[in-house]
Amino acid sequence: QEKTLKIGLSNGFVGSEWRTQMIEEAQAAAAAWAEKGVKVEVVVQSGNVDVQGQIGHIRNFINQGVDAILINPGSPTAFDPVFKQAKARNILVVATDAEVSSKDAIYVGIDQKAWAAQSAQWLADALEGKGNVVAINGIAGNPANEARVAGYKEVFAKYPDIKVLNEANASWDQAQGQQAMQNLLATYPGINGVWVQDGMADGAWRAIEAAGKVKDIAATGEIRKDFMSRWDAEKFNSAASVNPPGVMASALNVAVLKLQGKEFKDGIFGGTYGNAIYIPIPFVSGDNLSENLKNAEGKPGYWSVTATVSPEQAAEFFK
Amino acid sequence: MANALEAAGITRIFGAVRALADARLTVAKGEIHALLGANGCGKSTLCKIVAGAVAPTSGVIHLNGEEARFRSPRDAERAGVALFYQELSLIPQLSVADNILLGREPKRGLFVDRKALNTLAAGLIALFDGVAGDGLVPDAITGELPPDQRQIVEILKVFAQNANLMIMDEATAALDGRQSQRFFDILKAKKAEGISTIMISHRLDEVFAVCDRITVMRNGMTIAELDTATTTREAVVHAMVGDVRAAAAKSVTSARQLPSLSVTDAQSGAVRGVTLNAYAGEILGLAGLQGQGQSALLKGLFGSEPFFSGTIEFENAKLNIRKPSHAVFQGFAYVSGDRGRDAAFQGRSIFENLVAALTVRERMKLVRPATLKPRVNKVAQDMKTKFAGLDMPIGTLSGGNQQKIFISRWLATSPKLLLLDDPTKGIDLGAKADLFALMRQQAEAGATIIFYSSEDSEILDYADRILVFNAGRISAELTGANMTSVNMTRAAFGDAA
Amino acid sequence: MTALSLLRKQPWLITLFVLIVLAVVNTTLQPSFVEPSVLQSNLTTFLPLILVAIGQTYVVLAGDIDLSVGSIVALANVVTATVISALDGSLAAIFAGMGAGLAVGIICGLINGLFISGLRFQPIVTTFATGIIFAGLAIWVMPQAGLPVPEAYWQTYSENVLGIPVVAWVLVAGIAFSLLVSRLPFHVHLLAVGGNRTGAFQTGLRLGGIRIGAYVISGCFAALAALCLTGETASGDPLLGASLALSSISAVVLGGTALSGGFGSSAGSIVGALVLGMIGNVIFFAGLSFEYQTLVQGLIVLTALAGGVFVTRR
Amino acid sequence: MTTMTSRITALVTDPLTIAIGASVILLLVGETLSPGFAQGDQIVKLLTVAAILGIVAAGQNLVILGGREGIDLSVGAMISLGAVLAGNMMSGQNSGIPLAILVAGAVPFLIGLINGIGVTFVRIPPLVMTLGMTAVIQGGLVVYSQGVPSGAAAPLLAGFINRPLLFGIPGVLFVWVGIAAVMLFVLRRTAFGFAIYAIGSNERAATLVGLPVPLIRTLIYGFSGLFAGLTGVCVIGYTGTSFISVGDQYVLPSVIAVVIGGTSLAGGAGGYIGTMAGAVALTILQSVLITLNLDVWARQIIFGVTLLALMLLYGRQKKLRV
Ligand SMILES: Nc1ncnc2c1ncn2[C@@H]1O[C@H](COP(=O)(O)OP(=O)(O)OP(=O)(O)O)[C@@H](O)[C@H]1O
Ligand SMILES: Nc1ncnc2c1ncn2[C@@H]1O[C@H](COP(=O)(O)OP(=O)(O)OP(=O)(O)O)[C@@H](O)[C@H]1O
Ligand SMILES: [Mg+2]
Ligand SMILES: [Mg+2]
Repeated sequence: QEKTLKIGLSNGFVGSEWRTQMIEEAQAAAAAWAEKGVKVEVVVQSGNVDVQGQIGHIRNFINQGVDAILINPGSPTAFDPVFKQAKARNILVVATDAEVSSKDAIYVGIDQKAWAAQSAQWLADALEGKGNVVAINGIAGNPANEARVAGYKEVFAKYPDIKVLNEANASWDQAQGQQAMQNLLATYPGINGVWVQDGMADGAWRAIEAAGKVKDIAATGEIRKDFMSRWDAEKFNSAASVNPPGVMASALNVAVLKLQGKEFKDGIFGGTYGNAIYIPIPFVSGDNLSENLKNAEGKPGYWSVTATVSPEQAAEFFK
Repeated sequence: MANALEAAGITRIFGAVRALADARLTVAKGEIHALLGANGCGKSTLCKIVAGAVAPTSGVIHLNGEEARFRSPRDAERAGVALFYQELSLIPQLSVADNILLGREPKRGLFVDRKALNTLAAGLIALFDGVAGDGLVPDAITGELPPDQRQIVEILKVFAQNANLMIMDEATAALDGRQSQRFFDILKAKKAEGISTIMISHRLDEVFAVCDRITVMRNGMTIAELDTATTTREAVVHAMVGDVRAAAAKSVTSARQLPSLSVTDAQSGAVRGVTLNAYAGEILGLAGLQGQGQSALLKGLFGSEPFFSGTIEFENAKLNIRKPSHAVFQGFAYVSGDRGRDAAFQGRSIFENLVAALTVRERMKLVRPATLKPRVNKVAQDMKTKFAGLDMPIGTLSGGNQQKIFISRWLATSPKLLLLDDPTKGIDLGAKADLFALMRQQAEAGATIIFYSSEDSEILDYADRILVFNAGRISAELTGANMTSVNMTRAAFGDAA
Repeated sequence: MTALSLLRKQPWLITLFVLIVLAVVNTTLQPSFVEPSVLQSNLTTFLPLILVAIGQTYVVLAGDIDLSVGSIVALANVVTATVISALDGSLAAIFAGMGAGLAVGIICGLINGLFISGLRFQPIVTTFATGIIFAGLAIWVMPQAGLPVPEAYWQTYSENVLGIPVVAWVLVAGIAFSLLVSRLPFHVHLLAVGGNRTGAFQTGLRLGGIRIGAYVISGCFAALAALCLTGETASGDPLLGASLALSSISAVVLGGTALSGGFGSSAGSIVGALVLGMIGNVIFFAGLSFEYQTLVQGLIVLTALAGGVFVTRR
Repeated sequence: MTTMTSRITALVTDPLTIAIGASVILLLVGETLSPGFAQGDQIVKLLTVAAILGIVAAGQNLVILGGREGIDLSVGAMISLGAVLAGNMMSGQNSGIPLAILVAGAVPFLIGLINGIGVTFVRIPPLVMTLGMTAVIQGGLVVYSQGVPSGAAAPLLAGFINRPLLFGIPGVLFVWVGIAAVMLFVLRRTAFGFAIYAIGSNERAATLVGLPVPLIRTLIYGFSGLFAGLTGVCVIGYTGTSFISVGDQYVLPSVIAVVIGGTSLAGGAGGYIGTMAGAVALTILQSVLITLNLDVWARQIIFGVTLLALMLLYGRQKKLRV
């Protein structure tokens, strides 16, 4: 009888359904392993905690003696010492959603910069390379936010006729996104494009609708079912890079394979810190919107478009 | 030899209020000097200016011939001035010893020397040995002490400063006769050491017994400086308030009807089995030393500190009074002498302060100022309360006028039973006379009135009947010709009359 | 003295009892809890809150409150990391960085104290506002988390000195500070200022100095917490410590200090902070499903507060 | 003469005047920095946002007026709760609106009563009680929202908040005016309102005139929950969907709106008109900061400094040496 693989999962933010879906998909992935005869037990610690609280999570996992730790980290660098301690106990650490600098951990997830660049490129194309753009960002200083900002800046820099008028911050909060957009629309009557991330896009589009400018503005969107339904019905000129909640499940699949003793292929790691395995970033645009909506049938309104690296796909990362 | 204090031309304006117009105060070395005047005439303000707690608008102060400009009480303390604050300056959470020596703790190295602190405090407390009552020990928590002991702590705090000039702003207001006597003995001893004292009091007996000279103020101005030896009460009172009102006549006790209030074997913390009757139309006085259960009886009747056992019958109905609202609905009213703590809604208007009890008594849902204002205004006017308008904040009134507002608050409810717990504490002669006239008026209109006073003379002068308390029990009932100071004192100390 | 009156004077004894219960429960759930390495690792987690709570206590005792401690932690952390890397990262640079971090804490505390005591600003809103400013400065100093500190710094932090972990030394120093200060006249004066501000003024105490002093202590301990966090996270992060302000207040109250001022002790707050930390720990090892963790934690904290206050209320 | 000057002084230092003055100055600053900011249309939108803050601040106002360090930090979680509950009751259907309002009002009201009981009878300091309750509500929301669709605003409600109803003014502003009328009536013309001021000013004296102090204090925490729940309904109308941290951003602004509106944190003094002006001033300030093309740290510092400047004008404590 094989031993059960014990995997700790640390999540530091409970305010969004995306995170809930992320955890649930990881638990589902663990259940799927069981059907293949591999017992995987996922221990979750989830709460509204800061970096320090998440370090506490990791310490608890270490003290409990898990085999691997999955984390959606709140900081790129802050976990270096604690990951080192985990490594010293022979615990595998896999971060997802935001990259970490520790050489004692690996990252399995999307390239946040590319994620932003993808939708910024769509926006640039939609504007045919010229126009006035505003951006609504998340929380300044947050690593994912900074990577994304770098991503869209890089794209817009290639278009001298695209002018970024203003960049507001709305804390990834839908209502604040709506309020910010409303203020921006009032101040800059000539806005052609909006680059906005995640749930704030829903708010921004509401402000655009309220201002009666749906026809005049192209703006990035998001990937929750509710939003996609409106997008479809109101014919928004929109597109969205998908940050799939399934990243945690992907990380789990990679971790299980690694715990089973497989070796990573040479040269598979890249990214900012040389420890990342980037996975594909789906994209929702007018072209495949109806397809995505069909997939979402029967799901709750907050359900996000997702994608998971299956165990078979994950096996590709290994020798 | 220079005077201990010479304050001249002191003025102080608070917004629109001219608290001091031209105050002058001269105190010689080693004298006990009385500062007298009606409520709100500026005594406390003048003293606080001398002690650095209030800034003067103009004026000059000389201490021992040298000009003094204090920017804080700290400066004054350094110059040897100590003030007993009328509202007390104690920290309720701290121990008695910490309070007495606050800011001048004995130290051992960097740390507080607890042992020395307690010894020093115990030494000071010993000054009131035998009269302070139980529980006044260095490590008692000050906030848990009864009012008279807190007042003693404030006095000791002044003594601890070893000042050359002590200012006692109504330091005896909450003390009983023996405590006051001890206090005066100490003052006289200090006087012998050359220490000067300014004493504010509304009790002329005390003033004439211990003070050498008297300064009288009216409306922020010093209007008379008198020698105690060569002046008379009448002269002083006239200087203070202009005219003296006659004391209210006692009721001619006719054959008693059935009692309106009967209390049987009431027990609570400080009440140890009290049975009494009170009659409509009479003013019943509660006497005895401080803290013998008089206040507790009144609080028990009003439900703010309910009795553990015993029965209360009022107008032939047995009552179960567990909280003040029960009492209010029965038509009871309670006036406390501790108005700052028990009565004042600071920051609110005079009107709001006046209608508070009325809204409860009449179970109002809506408050209509248009109809209520004339009603309460009349009551307040009947008490000769001085105020600029009903919408002014209560804090713009002097203590005495505030107290009149708090009494009017209850009179507006036309109470059937009026409970007064040392209601004249710190109010001036004029106001006092007004108050007793009003009590008489209420009694004649059929109300039952029970009052306690820390001043024996008030009880002797105004009560129709007296119950003397000792250790939570009634030790004597005095009526008619038996109502004498001697009988009262004997009963107070436990000798049944 | 009866047990109840002892509890009234030292309400944190109840919290201590709760702590012991939690420790016993935790040991049952997680037998390794008493191993030195596990104790050390838990202490490392709890330490920043303990330190911030010690500092917060003095402000609360004086009748004020400091909501800016979280931002001070962030600012001190990024300044420390920036100074260390701007210099050469040598040992001297590490000390310079730590000094700079402490200076930040002291200056922030001084600013709070001057506004509140000097200009008579309302403490809650003022420290909320200065907290926003300090957080803004932290982002200005370091726009994004990063900038690793030298290994010597964080290695030392996780090691032993004279056979005892550095974190334990810090805790001992915190307790010693708390005990020493409780015997200074300053402490009595602090209680006086918090218990009856007018009375304290009339008594001639230097109110300004005392209240500013409390804020400076609070800022200083926030900076110390930042130095510990820097040792724990080995880097700078402008968003660090955001939760510390409110949880430090919970710790202070759990430790038996009156939020209205005038009564309590920082020793109690240490126990309060340990209880808060242990609650999270117990919940984890109880194996609760993740959906219930926040709820149960909230309920336990609320119950602990209610119980403590209920037993000791006057 | 003196009374004239003192009246002018009183007017100039009146919190209401200051809050309104601050609003006008901020509007002018906004208009100068980015023309179009102070257009009629935009002002209506700003007021809509201010209305949402103003409604939650009404409850906060009552709690703070009630004294004994009254403050309700759980309003954020209650707003989220109200929004999630309302969303689930409506599920996008107009017919669900009445039930949504009922449930989203009643549940936070009951939780508010629990806050009140903790504060009043157990004597837990309000700051800590409501902070603890925040964690409990958030935890409860995580449990509750499991697998349950978090719902959506009914079109009628969304239109009521976001689109003009009469004279180009959205319905929510009329609701705010209505709430203001009720607040003013309750505080100035009812025994309950007088009692709130009384217990906030001197709890002991309030007990001694026979007021049911514990009941009143418990109720005002209940009302704070009620207002927060209704704010949640507005928020879901504004944003269309709800999520479980949607209310977090309102907690401290609700306190600040009350304080810069001239209500004393010590209780017993202040009123709702000032709070309304405070909510408007705060909303305009936040908007101006969004429109300013500045780095985020600079925006934060300007926000903090502006708050301090407002404190300087009137949020100050009494002098000890008078
Ligand atoms: N801080 C203040 N603000 C406004 N008015 C004040 C202040 N202090 C005193 N006053 C006013 O100054 C006047 C004098 O007050 P003061 O306290 O000196 O009277 P007093 O002689 O001590 O009266 P009492 O016998 O009642 O103690 C009063 O009318 C009072 O209203
Ligand atoms: N800090 C203050 N702010 C406003 N008013 C004050 C202040 N201090 C004192 N006063 C006012 O000064 C007046 C007199 O003050 P004080 O407290 O000395 O009166 P009092 O001695 O209690 O009156 P009485 O002797 O009649 O009982 C009162 O009207 C009081 O409200
Ligand atoms: Mg006086
Ligand atoms: Mg007086």
